[in-house]
Parts: sequence; C-alpha cells; structure tokens
Amino acid sequence: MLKVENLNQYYGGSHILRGLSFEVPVGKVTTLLGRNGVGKTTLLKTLMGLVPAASGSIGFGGRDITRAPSYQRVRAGIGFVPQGREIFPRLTVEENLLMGLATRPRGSAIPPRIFDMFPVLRQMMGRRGGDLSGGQQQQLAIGRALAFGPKLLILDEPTEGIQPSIIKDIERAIRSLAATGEMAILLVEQYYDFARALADQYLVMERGEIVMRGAGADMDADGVRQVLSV
Amino acid sequence: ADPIKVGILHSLSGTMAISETALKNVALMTIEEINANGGVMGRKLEPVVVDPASNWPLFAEKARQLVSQDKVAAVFGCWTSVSRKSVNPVFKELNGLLFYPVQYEGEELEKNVFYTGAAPNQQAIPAVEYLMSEEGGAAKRFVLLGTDYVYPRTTNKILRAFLKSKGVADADIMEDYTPFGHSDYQTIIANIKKFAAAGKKTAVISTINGDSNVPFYKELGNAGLKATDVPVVAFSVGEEELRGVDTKPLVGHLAAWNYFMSVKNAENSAFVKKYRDWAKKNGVPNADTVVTNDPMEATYVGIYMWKQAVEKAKSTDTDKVIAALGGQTYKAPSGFTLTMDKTNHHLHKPVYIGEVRADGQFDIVWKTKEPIRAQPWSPYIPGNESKQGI
Amino acid sequence: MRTPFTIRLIQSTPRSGWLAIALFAAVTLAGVPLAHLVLPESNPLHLSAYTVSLLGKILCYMVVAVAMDLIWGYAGILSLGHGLFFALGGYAFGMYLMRQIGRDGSYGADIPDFMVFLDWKELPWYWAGSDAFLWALFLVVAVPGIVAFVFGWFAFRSRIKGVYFSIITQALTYAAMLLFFRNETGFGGNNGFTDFKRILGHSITSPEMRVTLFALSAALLIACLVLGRYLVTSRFGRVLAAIRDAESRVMFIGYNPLHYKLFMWTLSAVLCGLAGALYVPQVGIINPSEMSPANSIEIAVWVAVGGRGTLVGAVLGAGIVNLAKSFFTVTVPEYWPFFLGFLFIAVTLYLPDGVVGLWRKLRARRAPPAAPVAAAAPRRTADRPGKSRDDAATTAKGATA
Amino acid sequence: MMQTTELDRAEALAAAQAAERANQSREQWEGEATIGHVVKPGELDLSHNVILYLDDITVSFDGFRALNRLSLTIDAGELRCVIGPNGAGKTTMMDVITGKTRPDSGKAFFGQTIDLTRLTEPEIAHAGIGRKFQKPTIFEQHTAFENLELAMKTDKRVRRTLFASLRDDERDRIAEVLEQIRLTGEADRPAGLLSHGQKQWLEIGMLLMQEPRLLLLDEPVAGMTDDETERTAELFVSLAGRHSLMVVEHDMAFVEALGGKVTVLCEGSVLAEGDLATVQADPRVIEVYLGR
Amino acid sequence: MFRLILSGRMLGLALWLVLAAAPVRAALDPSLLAGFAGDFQSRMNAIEALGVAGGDDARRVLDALEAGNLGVAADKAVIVDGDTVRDAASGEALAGGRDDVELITVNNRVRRTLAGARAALALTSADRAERLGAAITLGDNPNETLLPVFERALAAETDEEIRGILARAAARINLASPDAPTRLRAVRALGESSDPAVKNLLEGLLQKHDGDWVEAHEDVRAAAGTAIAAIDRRIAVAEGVGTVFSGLSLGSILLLAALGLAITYGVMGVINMAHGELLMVGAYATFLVQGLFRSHLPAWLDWYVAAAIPAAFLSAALVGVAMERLVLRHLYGRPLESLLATWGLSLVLIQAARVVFGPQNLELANPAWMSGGVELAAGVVLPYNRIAIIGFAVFVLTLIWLMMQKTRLGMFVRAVTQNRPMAGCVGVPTARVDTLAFAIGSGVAGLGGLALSQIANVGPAMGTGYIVDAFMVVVLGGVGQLAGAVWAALGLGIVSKFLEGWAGAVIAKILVLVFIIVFIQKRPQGIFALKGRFADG
Ligand SMILES: Nc1ncnc2c1ncn2[C@@H]1O[C@H](COP(=O)(O)OP(=O)(O)OP(=O)(O)O)[C@@H](O)[C@H]1O
Ligand SMILES: Nc1ncnc2c1ncn2[C@@H]1O[C@H](COP(=O)(O)OP(=O)(O)OP(=O)(O)O)[C@@H](O)[C@H]1O
Ligand SMILES: NC(N)=O
Ligand SMILES: [Mg+2]
Ligand SMILES: [Mg+2]
Repeated sequence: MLKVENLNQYYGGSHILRGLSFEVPVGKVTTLLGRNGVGKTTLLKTLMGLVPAASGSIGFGGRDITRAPSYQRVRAGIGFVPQGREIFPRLTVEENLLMGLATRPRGSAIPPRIFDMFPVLRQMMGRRGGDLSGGQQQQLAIGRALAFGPKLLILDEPTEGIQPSIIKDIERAIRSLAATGEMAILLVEQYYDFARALADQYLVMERGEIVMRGAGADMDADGVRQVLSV
Repeated sequence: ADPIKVGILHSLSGTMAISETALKNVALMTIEEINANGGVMGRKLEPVVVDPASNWPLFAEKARQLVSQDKVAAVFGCWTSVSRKSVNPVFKELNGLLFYPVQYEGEELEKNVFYTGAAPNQQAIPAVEYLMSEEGGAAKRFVLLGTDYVYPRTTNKILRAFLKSKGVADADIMEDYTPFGHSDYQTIIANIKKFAAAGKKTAVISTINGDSNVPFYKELGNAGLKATDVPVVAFSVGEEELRGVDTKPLVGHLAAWNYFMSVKNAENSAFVKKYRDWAKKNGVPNADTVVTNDPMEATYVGIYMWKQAVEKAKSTDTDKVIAALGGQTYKAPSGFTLTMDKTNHHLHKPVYIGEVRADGQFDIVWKTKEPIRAQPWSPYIPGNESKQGI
Repeated sequence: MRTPFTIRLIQSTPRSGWLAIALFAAVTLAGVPLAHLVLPESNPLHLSAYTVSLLGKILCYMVVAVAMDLIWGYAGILSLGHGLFFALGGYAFGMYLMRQIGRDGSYGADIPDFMVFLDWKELPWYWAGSDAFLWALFLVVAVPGIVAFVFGWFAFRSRIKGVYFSIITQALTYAAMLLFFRNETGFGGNNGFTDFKRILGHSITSPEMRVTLFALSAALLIACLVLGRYLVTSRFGRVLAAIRDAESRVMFIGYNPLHYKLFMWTLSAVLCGLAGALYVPQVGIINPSEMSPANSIEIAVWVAVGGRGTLVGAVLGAGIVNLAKSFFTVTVPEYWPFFLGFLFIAVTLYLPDGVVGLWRKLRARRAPPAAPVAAAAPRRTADRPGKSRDDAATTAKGATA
Repeated sequence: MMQTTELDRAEALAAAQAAERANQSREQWEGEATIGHVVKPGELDLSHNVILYLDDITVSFDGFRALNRLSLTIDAGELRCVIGPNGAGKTTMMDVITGKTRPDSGKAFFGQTIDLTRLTEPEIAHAGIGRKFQKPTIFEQHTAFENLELAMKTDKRVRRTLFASLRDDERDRIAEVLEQIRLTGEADRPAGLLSHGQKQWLEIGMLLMQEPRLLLLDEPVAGMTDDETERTAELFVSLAGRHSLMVVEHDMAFVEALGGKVTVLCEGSVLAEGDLATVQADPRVIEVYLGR
Repeated sequence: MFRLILSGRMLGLALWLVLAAAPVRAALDPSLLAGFAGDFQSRMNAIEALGVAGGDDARRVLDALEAGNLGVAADKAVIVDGDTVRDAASGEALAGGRDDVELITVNNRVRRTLAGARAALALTSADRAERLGAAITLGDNPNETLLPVFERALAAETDEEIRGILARAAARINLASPDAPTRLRAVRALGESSDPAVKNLLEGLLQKHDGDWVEAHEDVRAAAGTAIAAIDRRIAVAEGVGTVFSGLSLGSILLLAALGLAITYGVMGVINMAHGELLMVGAYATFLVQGLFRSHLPAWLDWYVAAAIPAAFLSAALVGVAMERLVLRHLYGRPLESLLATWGLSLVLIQAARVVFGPQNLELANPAWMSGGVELAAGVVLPYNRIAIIGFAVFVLTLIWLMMQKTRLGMFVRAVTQNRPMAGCVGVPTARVDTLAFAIGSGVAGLGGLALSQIANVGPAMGTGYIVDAFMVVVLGGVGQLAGAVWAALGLGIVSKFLEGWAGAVIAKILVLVFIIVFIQKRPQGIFALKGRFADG
C-alpha cells in the first residue's frame, strides 16, 4: 500500500531522515519504534507532505505522491493522527469530526462506530475541541482520522494520555480494522507492550535510519525492548 | 539664459491631495503659459514640484529643500494654515518667498509671505452681512458650524464678535464643531433643526473642512433642510468640492469666495479654457469635467504678480521682489483688477456670494462693487487695532 | 557577586558591534558637525543645513524605531500608539520653546500668540514652569513616562494582550489627537507650536545649534542602542522574550509579567519622548497630527522593514523608509506611493526577516555551511517554531497555540 | 445634651460589646500562637505535616462540573499519584492549585496558611508550587540552557533580573540538570526544535531548577520510552521526601514504580484512594478506568 | 419687518378677494409688473401681487422668473425667450437684444417669496397633493393676515390631513386674537402639535413683558402650560427615537465598514491594512455603475444601486483574489508581514485610484427612493438612505452568517485558520479555501463601500477614514466573533449618538475612545471573549 524508498530529510543543516526505505502492506499493522528524537514524527510529517522530502520517493497505492500536497494525499486515502492531537480548538467536537469528512461529499454523516469506540465524544458533541481534556482530545483525533474510512491509517503515539480501558478498546479496534484486510496501518509507538500486541511487522528507527525490522511476533525474541532502552 | 526655478509645494498625496493637486496643476499651467510667452526677463521658468504629502513637518523640510538646495526664486504652495505655519520660519530664516493662495483666518503677517487668498473680512464678514440683509433672507439666528481646527475656530470667533456688534444676542448663536473627517451629521442636523425652530430666520455658517462636506450635505438634503428655510453658507466649499457631491438637493445653499468659475468676463473664459485644454493635454483624469475655483485663481494671479514684480525689480532677489510686489496690479479672471496692497502683502479682492446650482456651479447672487482691502488683523479681535502693515 | 553593568555590556556585544557603534559615533558626533560648520559650502563634502536637519530628523525617527522594537520585537507587544509618546515629548519641549519666544511673537505678549488670540490673560496652570529648561527636560521624560506607566499598569494588569492591546493604544493616541486639536486644550490646537526662536537663549537657526541638536540626537540613538543591547542580552531580555512566547508559563515559574512588561513599556515610551523632544526643534513644528493613528502604524512599518527583533534592523528600517520617502517625494512626487508601497511588499515577500535578514543571509552564504544545505532551506522561516506564535497581533492564530 | 439618651446609650453599649468580642478573639488567637509556633506571613507552614489541602472544590464550565466537591490532602514529602478516566478533572485540579482556574467554591490551602485561591499565578509559583503541563510548554525560542536558567530558583523581580548574571554554582547546577535530562548535547539549540519527548524532559528539568516544595506533574512520561519512564520514576522517587509530588499518569507500570499512595478521580471527585494494588482491585475503578 | 407684514397683509387681502368672488381675469395688468423695475423689496411685492392675481399669464411670468428669464429692460419687465425679448405683460416681442436686459437674480429670498405666492394659488387647486404642499408651505410660516384665507380654505377642505395643518396654522395666528376664548381654543388646538416652533410660540405667551403677562388671561396661560407639556412629551419621545435611530444607523455603517474585515482579519487572521481600499474599490465600482446607467439606461437610473451590488462585490473580490494570490498567500502565519505588505498595498491602491480617477471626490447621487426621509415629528427625520443602509447591513450580515455557520466552506475557513497544516491533513485544499475566503471577505468589504458611497465621500483616500474604526469594531467585539462585531458596531453607534447629543461631536468621539479603552480593561478579549482553556496558550 505505502512504499517508501530512500527517503531523506533535513532540518536546516541536520540530516534527520537518512535514506529510509520500507513498505506498509495492506491488512497489516506496521509499528515503528524508536527513542525520542530519532525522527519518527519527522518521517510521518514527510509522509503527509507537511515537510517536503529532500530526496527519495513515497508511493501510495501504486501512485507517486512524493510531491503531492497534503490534501491530495488524504484524498488518496491516508488518514493521520498526529502527535500532539492537533485538533481544531475552536470547532466543536462535531465539527472536528466533520472535518474528518472533508474529502467526502457534502452531507456525509459521521460513522457511528466512532462513537462506539469513543462514547465520550457523543456526550461532548457540542463542546469546543480545545476545551476537552487531553485524553478526550486524543480520542477525538483518532476518531477524526477514522471518520472517512482511510485506506492507510498513520498514527503517531495514539495512546498518549489515554486511560487504560480505552487503550484496550483502541487496541481491539485497530486489530479489527486491520483484520478487514482493506486497511494498512502504520503505528508509531513508544509503549512497547501496546506496539508488540498489535504489530504484524515492526521497524526500529535510530538516528534517522531503520536499524531493525522483522515480524511482530519476533519482537521479544529480537530484543527490540533492549535496543530501545540503550 | 539660465532658467529661473520656482517651487511648487502642494500635497499630492495624503488627506490634502484632494484639494491641492489642482493647485499644482494650475501652477504648472501658468508657468507653461509664461514660458510660451517668453518667460520672465527672457528666462524660462523651471518648476520644481515636490510632494509634502499632507505632512506638516515634511512641508518645512521640503520648503527648506526648495529654497536652500534648489535655490528657487519663489515658492507657490500650501493650503492648510498649519502647513503655512510650518514653513513660515523656514522662509524667514532663508529669506525665501512664499505665495499662499487660500482663504485663511488672518492673525498673521509675514514679510516673506504673500497672501493671495482671502482674509476673513474678504469672505466671512461680507457673507454674513449678506445673510442679514433683506435680500439674503434677513437672518436673525446663526449656527456657526465647523471642523475643529484653527481656521474655523478663529473665523467663528471673529464672526461672533461681528454678530454681537450687529446686536445679535448670544442666545441666537449656536456654535458646534466636529472632528476632522467626521462623517455622521445626524445629531448636528437635528440640533440645527431644533435651533431653527425658534421662530426667527436662521442661517448656517459652515467652515466644515473638505472631507466632511459630502456627508454633511447629504444629510442636510435628506433631512429636508432646504436653502429657502435654513440657508447654509460655506467658506470652504467651491467648485472642486462640489464635484464630489450630488448637488440637486443643495440648490440654493451658498458659498462666499473671491472668484467663481461662473463669473462672466473675457479673462475668466480664457482662464477656464486654458485650464481645460491643459488638463486634456496633460492627461488629468476626467479632464472634460475639470473646474476652476478660487484658490486656483489665486495661484494664477500670484504667479503673474510675482512675474511682474521680478520684471519690475529686474531681479529675482527676494528683497527686491518684495519691494516691487507692493502695488502690483493684475486683471484677474474674477473680473477685477486686483492690487497687491502696499503694506500688508494681501490682495485687494472682490467678494462674491453664489448659490449652488444643480450642475455644481454657482449662481452669483451678490458681489462687492470693488475689491476690498484685506484686514489680516481682524478689528473684531481685541488688541488688533494697532496692527496693520508689515 | 555581580559583574558591573559596563563590563557585562561589553561582554554581551560582539566586537564588530562596538566597532560599528564607535564609527557611527565618530561620524555623527565629529564628522557631521565639522562638515557642516567648518567646510566651506564649495567643498563637495560640505553638509548643508538642509541635510543636517534631515539627518537629525531621521535620527530621531531611528530612536523611536528602536524604542518600538524593544517593546514589539523583544516583548511582543505591538503598540499602535507610540506616536503619542513621541508627540508628548515633543509638546513638553515645545512648551519650553514657545516660552523662549518671549515677546518676539506677533502680539508681543508674554504668553504664546495662540493664547493671546484666545483671549487668555495668563498661562494655564499646566504651563507653569515651562520657561525653565530643566523643568522642560523633566516633563519630556515624565509626561510620556507617566502616561505610559498608568496606561500600561491598567492594561497589563487586566491582562490585555495582542491585538486588543494594540487597538487600545491606537484608541489612546487617537483620543489624544482629538483632544489636542481643540483650542481649549491649551496647546495651540491644529496649528500646534511653531515659529520657535531660541533654546537657552541661543538662536535655534544658528548652525551651531543645528549641529548641537543633531549631535544630541545621535548621542541619544547611540545611548538607546547600547541600552537596548544590554537589555535584550540580559536575563531581563530573556524573561521578556519568554513572556512574549508563553506568558502563562512565565507566570508558573514565578515571574510577574506585569512588572516586566510595564518596565519595558514605560522605558520605551520615555525613549520616544526624548526623541520627540529633539525632533521638534529640528523640524520646527509639533502639531496633533503626530498623534494620528497612521503615524504610529508607520513606526511599526519602519521596524518591520528593517527586521523586527534586531536593534540594527529598527535603525536601518527607519533610515531606509524615511530616506526613501524624502527622496521619492522629490524625484517622483506624483508616484512615490507606488515606489514605497512596492518596497514594502517586496520586503515582505523576499526579505522575510527584513533588511537585516538579508544581510544575515548574505553573510551566511559567504561562510561555508557546516552541513550540506538542505533542499528544505527556503522553507526555513515557515518551519521555524514559534514564528507564528511570537506575534502580538496574532490572537486569531495565537488562540490555536 | 439632654437628647443624648436612649439612642446614644444603646450605641455605646453595642460598641463596647464589639470591642470585647474582638479582644476575646485576639486572646484566643494569641493563645494559640504561643502554644504553636511563629509563622511569618506568606511563608509555608507545614505544622500539621500537610502541604496541600483541597476542600470541597467545585469548578464548572457552562454548567458542566469538571470538579465536583473535590477534597484531597497531600502530606509534606509525599509522592502521590492521581489517576482517573479522561476528563475526570485531574488537569482542572492542577489548574485550581496553580491559580489558572478559580474554583466556584471550596478551599485550597498550601500548608496551613497560604490560601491559593487568593494568589496570582506568579505568587503561587513563588510560594513553592511548580508545575509540568500535560502538553509540554517550554520557551520555544530560547535554548534549552536558557529555559533552565529562566526557571532557576532566584529573585525574580525586575530590578534583580535586570542586573542578574549567572554565578558559577548556578552554571554548574544547570549543567547538572541538563545531564540529568539528557539534553547536554542540545543545550544550545532552540527548544522549539526538540522532539516531543525531549520537550517533556526539558520541562521536567525546568521544574527541577525551580526547586519547588510541591511538584505537580501532569502526565510526565507520555511519549517516553519504557526505559525513560523507569528513569523518570527513579528520579521522582528520589525527589520525594525533600519535595512533595503529585503525579498524574495513565501508565500503570509507572504508577507502580512510583509506589506511592494512589488517588482515583472520577467525574470531578475522589472515587477511591489507597495503595495501587487496593485501587486496582476496586471494581468501580476497573469499571470506569482500567477496563477488563 | 414692517414692510414684510404689510406685504403679507396685501397678499391676504387680495387672496380673500380672489377666494370670495373674482373669476380669474384674462389679461395681466401691466401695473402689477411695475414693481420689478424697482428695488429688491418692490420686486418681492410684485411677486406676491402676481400670486394674488393668479391666472395663466401670472403663472407664465412666475415661471419665467423661476427659470431666471425674467428681467428688466428700459424700466419694463421683460421675458427673455431664446434670443427674443418679450414684454412680460403682453408677451409681445420687443426690439433690442438680450444684452440690454438686466436679468433678475433668483436667490433664496426670491424663491421663498415665489413659493409663497404659488402656494397661495395652489390652496384652491383640485389636486390634493398640490393643496397639501401648499398648506405645508403656508403653515410653516403662517401670518395673521392669512387667517381668513385659512378659514375659507378650511371650510372648503375635506381632506383630514390638510385640515389639520390648516387648523394648526389658523390656531397659531389666533394666538394673537384679542378674544380670550378664541385664544384658548387656539392654544388647545396647538397642544396637538409636536413642533418645537409651536412650543416656542406658546412659551412666548408665558413670558412677562414690563411686568405684564404677554397672555393676559389666566386660563389661557394654564392651557398653554398644559399644551407645552404635551408637546414636550411628544418631542422627547420623537427625539429619543431619533437618537436611537441615529445610533443604529451609525452602527450599521460601522458594521458594514467592518464586516469584510471581520472575515479577513477576524477569521483568517490577515492584518489587512488595505481593507479600507477594498471599501474604496466597492465604492468606485458603484460609481462606474452609476456612470453606465447615466449614459446607457437613464430610465433605470434609480436602480443603479441595486445593479451595483454584484459589481461592488465582484470587483472588490477580484482585487482581493489578486492580493491573496500575489502577496498574502506567502504570508499565512506571519501576521506581522501581512501588516507590512498590506500597508504597502494600501499605498499603491490609493495612488492608483488617484492616478486613474483623479484625486477629487466622486459624485454619487442617492437614487430618488433613497432621498428624503420620513418625518417622525418636526425636526426628527429618518432619512430613507439610512433606513436602506440599516436594511442592507442586516442583509449582508445574514449572508455572511449563513456562509460561515451553515456551509462547509465556513467550517473549512475556520479550521484552516486554526490549524493550517492539520486542515491539509484532513483533506482540505487550504490554498483554495484561503483564496475563496479572502475573496468573500474582500467582496463584503466592497459591499461596505457601496453602502458608504450612499452617505459619505467617495475618493481615493476614503478607506483610510474607516480602517481605524473597522479594526476597533472587530477587536472590540472579540476577534473572530461575528456576533461580537455586530454588538460592538451597534453599541459604539448608539453610545456615540447619545454622547454626541450630550457633549458635542468632538468630546463624544474622545469619550467613545476612552470608553473602548476602559471596556477592554473589563473584557480583555472583547465583548464576545473566547472562553475556554484554549483561549490562553
Ligand atoms: N522544525 C524542526 N527544525 C529543526 N529540527 C527539528 C525540527 N523538528 C524536529 N527537529 C529535530 O529533529 C529530530 C527528530 O525529531 P522528531 O520529532 O521526528 O523525533 P521523534 O522520533 O518523533 O521523537 P519523539 O519520540 O520524542 O516524538 C529531533 O532531534 C528534533 O530536535
Ligand atoms: N474550559 C472548559 N470548558 C468546558 N469544559 C471544560 C473546560 N475545561 C475542562 N473542561 C471539561 O472538564 C473535564 C475535566 O477536564 P480535565 O482536563 O481536568 O480532565 P483530566 O482528568 O485532566 O483528563 P485527561 O486524563 O484526559 O487529561 C473534561 O470533561 C473537559 O472536557
Ligand atoms: N486656511 C484654511 N482654509 O485652512
Ligand atoms: Mg514524535
Ligand atoms: Mg489532563
């Protein structure tokens, strides 16, 4: 579904992404792990077109989207849950969710499964996004990305600030989304147990490079946890 | 021979551009005309145009530049009193020569300045006398309405003293001011209506500054205050200002000036035609509808007076020219031969009172028999008795 | 153990900075006076009275720009009322200048002409002492200072920020302008003060006086730059910048932003007042239009052109815009707004950090880059964090922060 | 003088009574003071070994009660964990303590004497409460070093700050903290350029520099790796005793590592309190928070 | 004064004659015209006499006078008809060219007398409107000698409104009647009035002159007191309504000047110093439409304003698109730069207008249906153009509100301003939304310009006069709060008007500014402050 080849990215003078290549297959959960500041968020921003790729290519569903503006990537079917929630603070919860349907025809309804997953959002429909608690905002951000039924879902540390019971719900939901076989999922996570529980395949990043990769089931065996704690 | 440089110091941008641009145009036209007729003492005139941008300190700076850097023989310029006050010290210090073409409040006499516009006794006082006459409607009650700055305040001070001397009681005078650029005259017009309801014939004397006149007159028209009921006589509204007003509701309201475009005589016809042609030739926007007005005529006369004085003095030296200017005469478009007073640097000017016509011109309804000598120091201000000449 | 102010000041400023200041001081304090007073007019290096006054005026503008930059660039508070403080300083000194006219006015009276004309028999109380030079100096500092302090105290205490603050400063200067337009206010109405004759008994038009005023303006500018430099590199400056970027965070670590803002605000106003006091005798007039909102906006425009957040930028901006204006209004009197307007547009589009930004960019280009220059380089400013947040007037945006 | 009868006498009587009452109360107060200890106004009084009292606090937003008659105390030197569902009011509680939000009703005292509801944010910070926000908030345009410098415990009045310069011991302290938060290498970079996790650390560093008596930490380990989470836990445990800490977290492993008493907040009031094991076993907590 | 009364008396007498008996004479007596050769006053008398005489010939002479064609040649009244000069009395052509004729100047005084003469004639007209006009004209300045005329007219008149006017006019005259009961009746009748002039008249009765009451009879004085109180009440109510109306009207103008800015600045965050120039563009577009109508559709001229609505919107929107595409596009998230660039743009646009259209103001006429006004009471007029502008403000406001709140575009605009990168990441084409939103904001500014053109100056720098006010309205309301802008505009309008009535325009303006400063202290985020935790970073 997503194919990244030899991607490079700089901030000013510093080389943040160094020749990354990987694929995110459909129907699978790919988790990306790495310590703070190794460039995970930068990678996702590059995938979304928020920062231009210096070199390399990004292919999605067979199309080259390396230079496409963000909104076209979304139209192509990429849903994004950014780090730090980035909800629209002065839009209501409902409007935030409707924003998730921006690429859909006018008048599309918010799919009810979002409220099944995050019941609190239904209670808070009329409240402004910025007034929600941190965890509620995180739920809103996930709900917004799921609203239009993306083909590829990119999540940047989605469990941050969310209460344990809902993390479990999210885990189940991601599982089932992947299981439909129609969605590819790229998950960036620091929370090892959560990542391991979900991963079909994993990638470990260090200093802008992918230093380990393998099947999710092998994470413990490969010693990923140890790599992350050095 | 070397050309003689003359400076033109009128705002071409900012709030005053609206009025002053035409003065720059007429000055350029006059200079072209003089050059076409052989120049001054055989030397061509070279205009130096600068833009003081309606900014008073900039006026002083540009004046200094014209006189000390460009070494111009004379400067034609300024509109507002504050701009004149700003440049006065410069002309004094550098012994330059300024021709100021706009009606003003008086209370000033500078050796280096020649005033070709009206002093209050050449505009405001005759206008009020007219309003008080049978012919003018025998007004008994007066509204003195102006923009809040020195010219209106001073003029109204003089008028109040004048009205008092004519036996008008304080209760029959209402004085009101609006800020610069004021554009909402609802309250004031309602107040005027109320004031006028007292049963005595009421007239409004307006010293409202250019920008506020359109909203003022629009409101006047819509509030149904007709010239036959409560006439308004304005001292800052001329042909140029009326170009921006729908004059139909204003027919009959008055203005007092020393010149109107509608004055009928050969000099004026020629003057108007010359300006129209010049405007067309020089691509002035809306050239087919350009008008002439009092300050333009004053500019024109000023330049010619200066020319004659230079020729009489046979020099452009400031002191010699000043000496030669007193007593100069010029047959002006206003239809009279104007004289530069020997002692007070003001022109003797005729006074016209005109009523607005639907076409934006004025019908002259009254005029003085002959030019009047200016009284820059108004006798209606105490302490001025002793002051007259330079 | 504290290091003395001067030593730390010297430490805090790079050598090239000191060199530039010294050079500037030499030129303005010695070069210009000599060129005006000593060199004969025929000498090509002679500076005319016109040039000296023009430069003197621009020096005063530069001081205002620096004052503006201190409060806007470094504290993130956009004042749209700085023209008021400038004018107040000007009026305060103008009162003294009016009194120095003595009986040489048109009416030959003891009180200024406009008062004679208004039938005032004596000076209003607030003119008391205005004939004393020292009192005038005191007023020049005190009036803008007190007005700024009181206004700032209420505004900052109410936590008025961003554009709300900008707008009330604009309302303040606008109201003051209307007030000063009135004759009854006692400051000459629309005509303001003009026709000055003397300072301390010396003719205001003498070349020596002109040069003195010029040199004083230059000295004031240098003092402002040095002081400004010290302030922005001190911890005080860092706290101020922190307030600009995240005021509530600053409170949570124990600084009271009110005091910091108020100090800088008042200081900035006082500097403007001083500049105004030197400006008035050099241009020869002060009238209420100095308080017009557009004038204050223009001050912000100078700073923006030069590059906000750098003191040199403010100076350059004021210089460039005003010289350009003086130049274009003579060479292309009917079209100069086009030139100036396009200049502003070009600066914003091509020099996002003002003129100083350009200079820095050029310097950076000359020095070989430490790492390979990224393709992303042109986006640098857009990606710079806080770029959108640091602005006082960004409430609409800022709310998202 | 004849008229000064009934009325005057009644008034005089009332005044005398009032004076007497005042005297009595003064005596009471002074009596207490003599048997207790001398407290300088504004200084933290830990005489009852309690650093933070929240009593019956209610906060509502447009009718929604974010805090509902919340009462809670924290002892001096205690390390307290606060957990609870999203939207339970944990952040709001910290807002109340730090003066960002004023409660509609209820009392909040720092020590015995400092009424937090009457102080401004800087005054509260000065009194000795430091806070780390849920969303890392640092000074993005300042370097990491400067961030720490600004946070440093010192005289924060304008006059002092104008002439302040870093002493060697202060410099050392900053270096030490930089080391502790692993940002030595980033010391001179603008903090806005740090990654999310690094910002979290920087904010913790700022708290350390501030040396507050009470630290409020809102989700300090969000976005940290497990390894870093452990280190953070160690750090906090080491701080306890000297400082008091209130930590909000959703990471149960972290809460466990901290080992302190746990308070569970739900719908704006305390649902359960006790050690982690007890709380985790509470069916209500499982129902609303932990999940099955 | 004496002469005036005398002439009034003559007029009255003659009218009485006319009404009483005389069939209209066919010929014009040359002696009637003799006065025209005399001084100013005798000319006035002659006009009045002509009015009395009536008839087509008299009318012809009066028409000629009004047209400025009546003159005097060789002490004889003549009418200039093209190049021929005719005897005014007979209509015969005379020898001699028009250069020998001294035309009579028609000034206000002449016009007033003329109007009186015509009104006296029209009072018997068959046309109701003519009679009404005549009654109003004469009723405004009733004169004791007209009393019989009024009374006769009253007897013949059936129309209630005209009767009312005539009755009050008669009553005003009857105040001077020697008969106390008549005076009492008159005073009571005048109690129905709401005219301050009538009030002044009644107050005159209650004064003492040399120790004696002007009105001798106590009952009449008491009735006058009651009548004055009644009139005062009516005037007070009318003035109160008038002030509120003025306030609303000023408020709606402020609102129209600010609405565009409420979008471009309030919602999009662009500090648009060129907003005033967008108003100017709208006004100039209106001017051009007026010109087109004048030259091509003169019959429809009254509707040029309606046709200008799309023109003003589109032209300003186009300028807005150009600004956005060429300049502002590169400045999102950098409001400081948008201030600088738009300041530059504003300089350029003003000067461009000056160069193309000239520096002077342009003339825009109110269409006939927007001229004049309804008179609530004497002195309190609600002008139609202001009523129309209030309506227009409501219309524009509704449009914007629908756009921002009820369409997806509005939501996208808000989302883009709040978080541009994230809006892209949910699939909003941010660049297009920006352009569209800016175009709409600019277009609305253009509509504001159209409205302003109907009450104020249209000139190159007209925008600079509004920019400060517009920003104050938007900010006072609370940035980004459309409803706030509405309240701010109306509030400022009404506060201004009440202060103005109390303190005069200058002090009122100062006080309003001080009020804004104080108000912001109380509400540091404007009237509609953004509440909530996101409001402060
Ligand atoms: N706008 C920027 N300009 C320059 N450097 C940046 C910028 N944003 C991030 N960086 C740097 O790039 C590196 C990678 O940051 P990134 O946010 O991608 O890390 P991350 O892997 O997501 O970390 P975390 O787990 O903490 O979120 C960091 O060292 C950071 O300091
Ligand atoms: N300004 C406000 N306006 C409206 N509702 C608010 C406001 N502030 C907080 N709330 C609501 O109050 C509740 C408590 O919020 P708070 O942030 O304190 O929760 P929390 O316990 O910190 O949650 P989390 O674990 O998700 O951070 C939430 O439901 C939130 O939506
Ligand atoms: N002198 C004038 N009209 O200001
Ligand atoms: Mg990250
Ligand atoms: Mg929280």
